[in-house]
Amino acid sequence: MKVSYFPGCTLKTKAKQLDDYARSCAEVLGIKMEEIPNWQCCGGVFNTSSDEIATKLSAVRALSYAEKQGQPLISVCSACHNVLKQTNHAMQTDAVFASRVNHYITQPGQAAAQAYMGNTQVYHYLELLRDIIGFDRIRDAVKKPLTGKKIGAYYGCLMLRPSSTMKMDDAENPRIMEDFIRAIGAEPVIYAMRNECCGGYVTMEDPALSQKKSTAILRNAEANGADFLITACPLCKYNLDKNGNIPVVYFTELLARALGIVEA
Amino acid sequence: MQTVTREQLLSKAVSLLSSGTVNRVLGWKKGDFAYDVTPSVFETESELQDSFVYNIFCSANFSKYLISETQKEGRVLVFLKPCDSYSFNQLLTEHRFDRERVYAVGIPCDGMMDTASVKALAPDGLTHAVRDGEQLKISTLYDGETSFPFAKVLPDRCKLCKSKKVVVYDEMLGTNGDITDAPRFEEVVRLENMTEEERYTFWQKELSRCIRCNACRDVCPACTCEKCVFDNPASGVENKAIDDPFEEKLFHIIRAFHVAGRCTDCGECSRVCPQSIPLHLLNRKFIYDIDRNYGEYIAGAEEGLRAPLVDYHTDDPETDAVMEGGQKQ
Amino acid sequence: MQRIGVFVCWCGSNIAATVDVQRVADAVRSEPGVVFSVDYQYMCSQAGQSMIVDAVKEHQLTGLVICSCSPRMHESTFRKTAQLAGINPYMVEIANIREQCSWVHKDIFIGTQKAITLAKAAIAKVNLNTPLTSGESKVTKRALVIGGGIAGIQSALDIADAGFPVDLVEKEATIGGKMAQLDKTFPTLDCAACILTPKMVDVAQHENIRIISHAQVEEVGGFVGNFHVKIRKKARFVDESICTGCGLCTEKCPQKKVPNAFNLNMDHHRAIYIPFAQAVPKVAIIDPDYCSMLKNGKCGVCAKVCSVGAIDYQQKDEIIEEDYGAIVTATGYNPISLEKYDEYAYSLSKDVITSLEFERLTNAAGPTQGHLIRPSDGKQPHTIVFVQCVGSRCAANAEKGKEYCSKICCMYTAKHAMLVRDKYPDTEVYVFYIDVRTPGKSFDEFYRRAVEEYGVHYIKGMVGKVIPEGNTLKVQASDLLMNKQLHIDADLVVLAAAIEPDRSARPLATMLTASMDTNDFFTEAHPKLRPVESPTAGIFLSGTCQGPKDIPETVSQASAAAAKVIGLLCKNTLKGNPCVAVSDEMMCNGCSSCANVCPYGAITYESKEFRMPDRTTRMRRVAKVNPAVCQGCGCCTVACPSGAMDLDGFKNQQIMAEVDAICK
Amino acid sequence: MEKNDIQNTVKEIIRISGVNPKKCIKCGKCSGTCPAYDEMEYHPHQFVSMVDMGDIEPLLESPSIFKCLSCMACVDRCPRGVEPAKLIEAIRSVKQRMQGSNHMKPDDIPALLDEELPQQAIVSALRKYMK
Amino acid sequence: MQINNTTEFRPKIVAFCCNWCSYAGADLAGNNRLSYPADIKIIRVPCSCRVNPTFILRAFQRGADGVILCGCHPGDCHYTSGNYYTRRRMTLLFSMMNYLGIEKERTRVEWVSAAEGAKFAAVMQDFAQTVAALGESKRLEDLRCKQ
Repeated sequence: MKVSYFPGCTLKTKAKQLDDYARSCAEVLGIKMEEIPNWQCCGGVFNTSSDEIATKLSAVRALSYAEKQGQPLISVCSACHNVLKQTNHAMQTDAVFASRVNHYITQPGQAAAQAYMGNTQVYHYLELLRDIIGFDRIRDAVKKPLTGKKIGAYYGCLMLRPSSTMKMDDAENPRIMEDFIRAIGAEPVIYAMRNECCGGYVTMEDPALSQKKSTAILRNAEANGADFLITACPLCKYNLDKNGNIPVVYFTELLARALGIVEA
Repeated sequence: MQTVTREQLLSKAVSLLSSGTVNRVLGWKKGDFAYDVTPSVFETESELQDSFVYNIFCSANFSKYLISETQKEGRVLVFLKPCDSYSFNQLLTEHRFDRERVYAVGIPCDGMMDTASVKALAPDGLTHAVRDGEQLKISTLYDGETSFPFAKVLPDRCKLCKSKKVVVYDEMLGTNGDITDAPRFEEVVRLENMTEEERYTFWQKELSRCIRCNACRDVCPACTCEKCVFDNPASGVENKAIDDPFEEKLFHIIRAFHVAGRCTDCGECSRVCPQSIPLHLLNRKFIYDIDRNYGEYIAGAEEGLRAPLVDYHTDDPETDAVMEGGQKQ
Repeated sequence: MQRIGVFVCWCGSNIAATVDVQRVADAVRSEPGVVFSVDYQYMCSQAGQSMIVDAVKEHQLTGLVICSCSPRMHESTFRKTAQLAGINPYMVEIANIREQCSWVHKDIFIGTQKAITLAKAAIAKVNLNTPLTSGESKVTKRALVIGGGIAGIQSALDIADAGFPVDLVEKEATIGGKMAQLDKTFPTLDCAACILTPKMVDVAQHENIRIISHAQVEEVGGFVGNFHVKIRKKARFVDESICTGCGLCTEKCPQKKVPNAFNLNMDHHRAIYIPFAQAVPKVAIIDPDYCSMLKNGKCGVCAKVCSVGAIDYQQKDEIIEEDYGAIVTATGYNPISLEKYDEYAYSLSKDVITSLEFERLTNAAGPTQGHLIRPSDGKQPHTIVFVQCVGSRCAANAEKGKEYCSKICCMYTAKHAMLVRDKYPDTEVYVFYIDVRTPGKSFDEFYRRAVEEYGVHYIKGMVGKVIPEGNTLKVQASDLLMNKQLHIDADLVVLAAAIEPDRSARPLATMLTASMDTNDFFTEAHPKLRPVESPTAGIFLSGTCQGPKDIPETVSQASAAAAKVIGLLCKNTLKGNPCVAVSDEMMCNGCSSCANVCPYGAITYESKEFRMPDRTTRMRRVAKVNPAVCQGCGCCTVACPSGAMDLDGFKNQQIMAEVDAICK
Repeated sequence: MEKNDIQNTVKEIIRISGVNPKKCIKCGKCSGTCPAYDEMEYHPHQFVSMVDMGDIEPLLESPSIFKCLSCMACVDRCPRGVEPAKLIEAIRSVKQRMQGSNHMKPDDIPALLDEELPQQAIVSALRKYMK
Repeated sequence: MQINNTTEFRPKIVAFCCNWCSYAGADLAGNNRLSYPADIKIIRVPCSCRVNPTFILRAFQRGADGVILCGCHPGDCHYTSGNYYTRRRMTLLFSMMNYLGIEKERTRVEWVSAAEGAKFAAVMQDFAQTVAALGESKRLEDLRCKQ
């Protein structure tokens, strides 16, 4: 199966591992990730104001491209996924927004049939694993199970919320990452702070705030017995790494280890 | 395709009559012209020998006649073509006659001509029209004999026959056929795909020709009411002639609605229409909607089936899920 | 030709403000059949009704059109008036010019025009009305009460005391319901068991009451006065008539790990058990999912120790069929599932509990013998946080929660908080609330005592997140009055979960053809004037199946429902609805379409000889309607292809006359 | 601001956020759940109440609008579906669309960088803090 | 006294309401003073299944511009199953009328419970607006009735 892939800015730079492992694991699992040519940065955050058009165009271009390929659109970074999914949702549900966007992106003289109406399926890489590949198949494909490891899943906020749009999982008691952890042979550690915010981009101007938030998360994970944490978001990883001692790794790296693609 | 001959039918009728199995025979009687065939009741062998006929113009569906014929003493023999057998079952389901008073002989059929179709081939001076294998041979006063491929010149209702299977009989003459998968809803879909405006124009053109002769109603094997609503001043829809375009539509909508779920798609309505209005397209629309919304249903396929309009499922689609352009919206 | 009188009501200013009533009365005067027309301030008043009676006499009226409020309001009033005046009550038609005209249209010109049209439609209908007489049916003098909680118990006792036999159907193994699980009751703090269990015993001993426990209603047929009900009494594998309730089997059974539903699964009982000490009937029951004898034929300990031989592993479900004159629904409530509320960590921590669980934890007969301890480690909690409105008062389109106020939480939370502070004064108790709602008798005083005398901290604000960490529950909440975010290290968090109707109510409503609201509460016939009756005749509503209620309210409603039942059962016969289907046998085809669609089986067929116009005779199969069974829906009239079937009171011609009048 | 301007701005905020502050039942769950509560001068529930009352000038001038982490916890947990974060975002949008109101300037950025800071943080901050 | 512009087209709309749910819903709309256009005139029937297709055609014949049929929600019929039959009958009837080119917006079935006063008003608002936008019903008119 082929899917369109939107890597995003950070996966091309600071979070190369997240990207590399995602691709190599997908290949092992029989999925070909085709990077969208000339993708543009999603902007990192989705502005919820309905009249904010320009900042969402890059996402629509990616979505529209995937539609033309007849492929679902996959992203690994939680932030990209959030922006793509929310933009897509707005294209589906807000007719005024959709028509304005389409006026921007359609070339003069282009047929109205070119308009993008939100028909692309948007998946986070984790959803790809769960819904398309299936955790059972991953369990079967695991060569080096991470037996005995106690891993805390750190969801953060972008992957789950707003839950009415993201629809990835129960936003208050998600299990997709826990199921993933089980699939690769380790034991998930469930802790309440796993869906609380790390401080996000506010770390730029107020590192103290993200320090406070990240510390609380790490403390809660540690108190519940996590050896280390996994995440899908480079910014989460940055904030957590900076403010604690528990190792934080990208989930794709663990998957790559379990599949035997890289040595631990 | 094996067909049965007049002689086979005749000898069957004669033997059943003489053995006392039946008291009467419902059959086709020959008329003045080749295509002129009328339903008739034969009570003696000589009547049969004299005027019983079976040829490519024996379209008439006898089932409806059984309602009155079974009221008489004794038993009646009826020949059931596949079409007729569905009507037969449907009437049985509706308790319209006593099955015990009928002896049904199933006969295979692979199409019947009607007057309009044969006149399309030879408008004037037809003297003779017979089937010879896969050919239809026509003679006229002016042109002598011409041949046509039988299957090609059949009327639409036979070209798009839903079933060549006689579904109920006491005895079968010849080999029974099967249910077909003829694309009989294509024309309905074509109409559905038109715009409202186009459909309106189409039907306006068709229905405005209606002369309210009631032939469609009178021939319909499902229209068997003791008193038709159109004859009943208390019904609020009574009318006898077309005074206003509204009445054509009222008549044809109600006519089709009253047989919806009970219509076996035999096509008799269109056959007898002197104005050649494609009335079966109204009935087929209902059949098609029923099939798509509530699952495929052929009225009369078995005795005792519950008709779609006196049945329901809790998860039926909502009313606004009407078909548009052949698709569920 | 009818002689019709038209009476236009002002309803004070309710109608007169937006409908020019005099113009309406004038406009219809020349309508066919109308011989008299008048407007008056209050038609339904004594004076208005006498005006009608006088007019009937003076003008020899044969039909009445009342232009007034909805027929659902006063149709029966005016029918009685007609009867008083000596004309058939079904010669009355109402033009609804209040609810469907004056109240929804603001412009007096438009309102008046519409009122005239509605009046004309009613006149057109009355012109075709014929006198109708109700059939009578006998009343079965026996009542069915569905649900054996406090509501059902009270209704059953009241009906039985009036001398009518009652069957009380309970889905659990014992009656008692939710109240049996409670510890104390607000605002008096008397113990629930002390006031409930004597009533349960009364039920058990009442000569007019039969308890059918561990059972459910499977099928309901018939109609008011004559319901026919099938009840499935599920196998309990113990012969109820023999078991003495000694309890020996429940001590000897080797299977000890059966979650105890009565204690909300906070402890265990054996595979054979008696739900609780005061259960009624006090008879053991075997849980077939856990009993190894029933599962794989090995064990049989209970049968060995039972001295009276009550154990019956072969017992099968039993179907009880019975006729009833009236049915009371008392199916009660349950707290909603909190699985979607994990911001409160309900599924993450054993120490986050619901209020009902809290009741069991503080109940002397509960899993901890009444010692308030943390379920996780058995330690006594020192800081307890109560969260109100969990799942109540949510947005209508919210993915989780209920739109309504659950009504009982404010008071029971005050009770819990007070009891904790009373028994364990060194415990800090916080209650987070949105509003405190205490509109019952002595309720606010009770709540104030919790605050003022017992020192419970009431905080206006909500908990946003509960974080289990180590041995504590970190509670993050807002205090709106202090404008602060609070962080409390709690030992126990108690969630006041919204309540919802029991799941059995929805299928039951379908069987009863009783209507429900969007939340699956039964709807009442009138929200103010007929609050304990369903719109479906013969169905009465008792307790929380109709809406959230506390115990005093439940009991009063249960008694009210019982009073209505008694009123019904006192009658020997009931007048039916005369608006029933009638078949014109001359036109009937006997095709069975009508019988196929009739939900009541009111249509049968007979073969009849008819003389035909051509002087022959013919046997024909024709439909016959049983007017006692027909409920008058009219479905058959449309299924009938020939139009032989028609509906009295709503004849084809009458409806078409209305259509014509409206479209004119 | 003129009274008229205020009214128009309130309308604008309500329109682009899609939030109806009238739906609020003042339960305070948004503020109970907010991770940036302590850093804010006005808290989520106050945003809702103040917009409802037309008291928006203090909000437009408050640094609180830049403290919201957009974590959407208040949006998800509000029992009435009020979506306070969208209201805050709308106020921030309105504010930054005013001339010269960018909260952060490109020149500020180099000083805020460290070796590990992901690009994502920078683009997000640009989106949130600048027009 | 006349306030409205007389030249403005006002549609004639017949609303068949079942006695138990929709008629009560209409009453509730009244109780709550939820206004809807006066073009809507309600005919009370015991159940939506009482409505014969001939009534609907009759309404159009006599000059109605739209016909709406309201019943209890499926599953909530006072007579258990009436509205299920209604649903099938009207699905077919409306589909046929549209097949003959009659604007499908002129006919509608809505399920309105006794508790849904607001829905009743909203539905009627919307239906009246829709029908008004279509203008006078021409395709199913009987000129004799319009003289």
